[in-house]
Amino acid sequence: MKNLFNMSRFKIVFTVCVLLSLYSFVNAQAPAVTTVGITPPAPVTELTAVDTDNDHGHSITVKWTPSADDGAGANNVLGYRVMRSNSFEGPFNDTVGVVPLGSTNFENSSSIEEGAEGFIPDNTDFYYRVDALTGDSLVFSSSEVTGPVHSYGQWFNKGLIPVFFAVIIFTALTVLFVSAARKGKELYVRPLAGIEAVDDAIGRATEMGRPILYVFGLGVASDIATIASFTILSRVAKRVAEYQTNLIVPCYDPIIMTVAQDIVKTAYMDAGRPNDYKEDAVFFITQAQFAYVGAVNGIMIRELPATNIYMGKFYAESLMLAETGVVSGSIQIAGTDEIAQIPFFVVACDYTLIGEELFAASAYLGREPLLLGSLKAQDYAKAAVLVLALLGILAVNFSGDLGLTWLVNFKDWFKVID
Amino acid sequence: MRRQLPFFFVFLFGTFMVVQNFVPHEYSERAKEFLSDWTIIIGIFALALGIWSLIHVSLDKINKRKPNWEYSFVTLVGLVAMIFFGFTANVSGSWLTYFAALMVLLISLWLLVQGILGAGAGVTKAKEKFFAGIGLAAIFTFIALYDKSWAFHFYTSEGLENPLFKHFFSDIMVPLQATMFALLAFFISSASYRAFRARNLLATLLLIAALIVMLRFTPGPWGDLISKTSTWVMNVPNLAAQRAIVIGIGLGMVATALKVILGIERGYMGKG
Amino acid sequence: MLNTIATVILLLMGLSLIYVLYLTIKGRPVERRIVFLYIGFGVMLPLLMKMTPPLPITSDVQRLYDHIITLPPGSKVLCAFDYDPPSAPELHPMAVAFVKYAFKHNLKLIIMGLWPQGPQQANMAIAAALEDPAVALFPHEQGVDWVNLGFQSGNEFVILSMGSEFKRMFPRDTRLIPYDSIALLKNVVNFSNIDFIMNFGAGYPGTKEWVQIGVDRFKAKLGAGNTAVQATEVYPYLSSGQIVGLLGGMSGAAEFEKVLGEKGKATTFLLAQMFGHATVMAFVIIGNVAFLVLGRKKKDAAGNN
Amino acid sequence: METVGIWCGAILTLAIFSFLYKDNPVYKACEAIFIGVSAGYYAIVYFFDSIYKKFWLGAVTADQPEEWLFGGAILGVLFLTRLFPKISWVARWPLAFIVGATAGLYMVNYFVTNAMNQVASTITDVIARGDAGDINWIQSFGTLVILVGVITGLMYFFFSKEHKGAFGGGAKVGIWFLMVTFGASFGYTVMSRMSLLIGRMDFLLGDWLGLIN
Repeated sequence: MKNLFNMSRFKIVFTVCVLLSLYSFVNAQAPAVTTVGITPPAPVTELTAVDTDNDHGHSITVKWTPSADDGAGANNVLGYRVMRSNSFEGPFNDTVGVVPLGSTNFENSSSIEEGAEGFIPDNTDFYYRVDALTGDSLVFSSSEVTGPVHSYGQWFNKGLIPVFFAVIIFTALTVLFVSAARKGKELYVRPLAGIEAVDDAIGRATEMGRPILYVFGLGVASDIATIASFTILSRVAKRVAEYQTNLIVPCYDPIIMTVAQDIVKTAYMDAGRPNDYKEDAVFFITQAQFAYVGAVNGIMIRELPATNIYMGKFYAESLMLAETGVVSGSIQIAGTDEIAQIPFFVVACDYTLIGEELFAASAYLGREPLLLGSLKAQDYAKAAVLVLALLGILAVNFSGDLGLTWLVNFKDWFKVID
Repeated sequence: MRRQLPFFFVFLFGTFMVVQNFVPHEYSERAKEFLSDWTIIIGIFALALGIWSLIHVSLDKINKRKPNWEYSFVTLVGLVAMIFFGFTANVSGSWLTYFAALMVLLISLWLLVQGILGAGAGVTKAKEKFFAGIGLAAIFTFIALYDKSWAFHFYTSEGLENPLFKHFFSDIMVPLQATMFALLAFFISSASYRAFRARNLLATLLLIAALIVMLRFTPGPWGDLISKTSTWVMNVPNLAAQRAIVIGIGLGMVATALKVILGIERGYMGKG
Repeated sequence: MLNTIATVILLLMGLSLIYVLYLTIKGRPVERRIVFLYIGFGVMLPLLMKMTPPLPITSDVQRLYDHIITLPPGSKVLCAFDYDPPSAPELHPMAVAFVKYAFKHNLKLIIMGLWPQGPQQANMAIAAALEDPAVALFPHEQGVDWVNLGFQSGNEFVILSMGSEFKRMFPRDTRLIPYDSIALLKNVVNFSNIDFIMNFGAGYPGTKEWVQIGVDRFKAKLGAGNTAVQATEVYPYLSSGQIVGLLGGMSGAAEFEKVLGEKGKATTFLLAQMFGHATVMAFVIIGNVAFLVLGRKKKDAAGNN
Repeated sequence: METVGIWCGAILTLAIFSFLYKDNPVYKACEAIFIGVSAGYYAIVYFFDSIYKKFWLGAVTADQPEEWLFGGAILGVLFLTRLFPKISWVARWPLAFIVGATAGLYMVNYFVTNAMNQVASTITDVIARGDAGDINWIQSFGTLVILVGVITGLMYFFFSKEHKGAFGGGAKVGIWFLMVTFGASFGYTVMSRMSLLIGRMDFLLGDWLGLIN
């Protein structure tokens, strides 16, 4: 008698749990559900399962049209359960996903790790079935089985086609202009105040016999802003070696320190003064932002450099360096691609390179034809972006009246789907 | 040959990563995992170089009695103490031998490094210092083995739980970091006082935009108008200019990355 | 008592600014250190006063709130703590308010950080939230309701790897318990099993990287709380819909506290903010008035000789 | 122990504020402590995060060790050749790897996020209609201003074209937009700098002196 009693209690508890778990999947506007004597709903139709496109494999997308009783008719569908098996007739006891009512697809995916939970091996056949679920877990209707289907990784992401062409065109432009520049074609480049200031700021430091302070900021060696800054340092180091002013380069990142030491040593060797190179002109301080700034501020106040050059990645400490530089009476030239910090440099420094002017600096300083060529290519790319943007705006705004309907989907060229 | 090979590697890895962006396949994703983990590990070895440079410069300042050399002592003690705390964990609370060991370690390291730097760095009696250092190091290892109340942990991160490590962080680094950052409130005021002068059209535009945005909290009917204009200034002209700079930076970065990969840009490799 | 003293001193300082204006017009501009004194006291004294400023809720904050309330109980929220003690004054109140809301509405918090001190800030935020007895009533068991996966270096590479699998970047939580034996993370593989990401960012790596990789590449839903400085750079991503909402600086924190109905520090700090701003603007105006007056004087002097 | 920590923090805070007056020995001492302790702290944190957790656990002692991690360690060791001047040119190889790999990643990433997506969000319908189809003038004017701002802003950044004539006019309008954004973001950040100072004052007055509840 006792276990009978337990049995019925068990059944009640079980249904309550299933109901609760189902309910958590059903969103707010679930229709009123009639629980007494639910009739099985119409099954799902047009069930298809294909490999998910543009992915690293291990993922199959199952699509279907919702059951006729979902939101209409008997209106008793609460959700859908996607079942998977390894053979057409095979037992479907592998639930891979439960989605709320109104859904029309489900992506059955797993990570690429072998032992991961629910791992889906590539190139193995699977069969799928979708059950339309109701309030009563025992009442559901299954669709026919679809399959075989297997997942595999694509070797090219079709969503990135616009980017692919853009990169190809950009590279072609660069190669074209660089080769034109190599053949000696004269390339005009507009004057950049910040860059011209670098040369006479070095002259000023030499006259006053005070050091030049070169700060890379908080970037790492692979930041593009830091790479541009290396070129500027090599130009500054060359002049410093000739004029024998002393140079101070406090570093935040150890890799930048090693590269900067190389650049300064090479500059002294090229200037024919290898033994003038002072070992600790370039030194490491620490990798903590404000300890680094405290140290550089201390150097500024104690060494009183004639010129401070800030080129690279800067964050909140930009204004601290620049304001202390003003106190120590130095000429300050700054350049960064951190948009949030450009205002502080503009306000506090004598000259500032805004965003991509920092990247153009390497071409300006050396006047090397190759670098000027790539700068030309960059300008053409900007011109292309401008023209395409204008075209897009025209398309979106006037396509209706001017009948340029083919232009309407022009905007999708820029929308990147991957 | 020595100069060309690195640029060949740059071209190789650069093109691979560009192509990898377009290949979603599993192998390309796995390769990217390898490369990103390698970058992290290389970063650590570089940090070791950085620490050595910090020690080298500090010792040089002390030995040659350069101005402010006393403070280099403080830096070295802070550095060695923090690393020592990081690798040891207190097991049963007897701090006496712990500090004795730390003192012995500091002195022995001091003598050893002096010995290694040798006469070149102006170190007198380098040889004797080196051996004294070795002797002290032996005493230190004896204390470390004998006193079970704390233990060396190279293989587990218990060191991070060492109360001294945590207190040095929360009672020294955090307040120093926060106060250095707070100095900016003073610097932004002196910069505004000095720079926001309506000297020319551009400076006036800069001033007006700053004032509008700074006034966005003033209460009352005027305040509402100003806070609306300030939101408009932030969401329209500010957004437009930011977007122009962002597009410019985007193209500038792509151009520079391409120059690096094609070997046009060589400054970072030390060749000016 | 302190309240009255502070208000009196503040009034006196306000009046003395007129004298400073007089001095500057006389051609003796004020020395940098005087400006520092005014700012120091101008910010310190309001902290002792009891006034609370009026506060409209801007659309950026409302949009984030409107999205958060749609998250059903039990949904999993990835909290990325990408800031450090210096940026805590602005972001800590936001984090505490968010954690309080999460515990009260049974949102499961999966905490991690791309900044070394981020996860410690998270623990402090949770401790501060649980000090409020109303929050402590709700379940807040570590490993079931929230988990702290700690810091992982590597900046945006970390997010890149998390795209395929969280476990690869965070094999253990801060208590060194393996990923697989944490109840909350049972079927959490990557971003597709996460309902929402809340990023508290103060720079790089921060919201920009979470947008670039988390949203653009892995299609996650992202809300962000940023310091005022970083917020200007994140605006473009809010207007293009890549993030669902943005809390900017301390005013964002105060508005967030107000819209959530939580009493916190941000509201008291806002008064000090206003006086700080007022002092800065006073000096800007003094500088410009003196510049115009001196300019005209120079012109007169040049005119008559 | 707790009060010692707070007193230590308060003294250090006042020492750093003293730098505003002038450079003094107390500030120099704090600066030196800060450099040493922070260098040691990050050395330990990065050691345990990368070498210990990822390399030691992931590669050396893991049950199925990820051998390719050793590649990173080899490149890392190559980097240490910097210490010996004779063979220090070998250190260029790991550097080539880091710079090359990241340049490749950044090239497409920044192309997509900075250039493509931002341009896509610029291409919008200038005339913004309310839900009842009536023209929302403020919104439309705003979008128009954004378009003008982006286009003139881009014109300012042209390097290889003389800023003269109509093009020069466009670039001039562009620099106006830039100045407005610099002023606006400067003004906007005054608030966050103030909140830092408020945070410290809250520590000094509240935690240290206990004047705030």
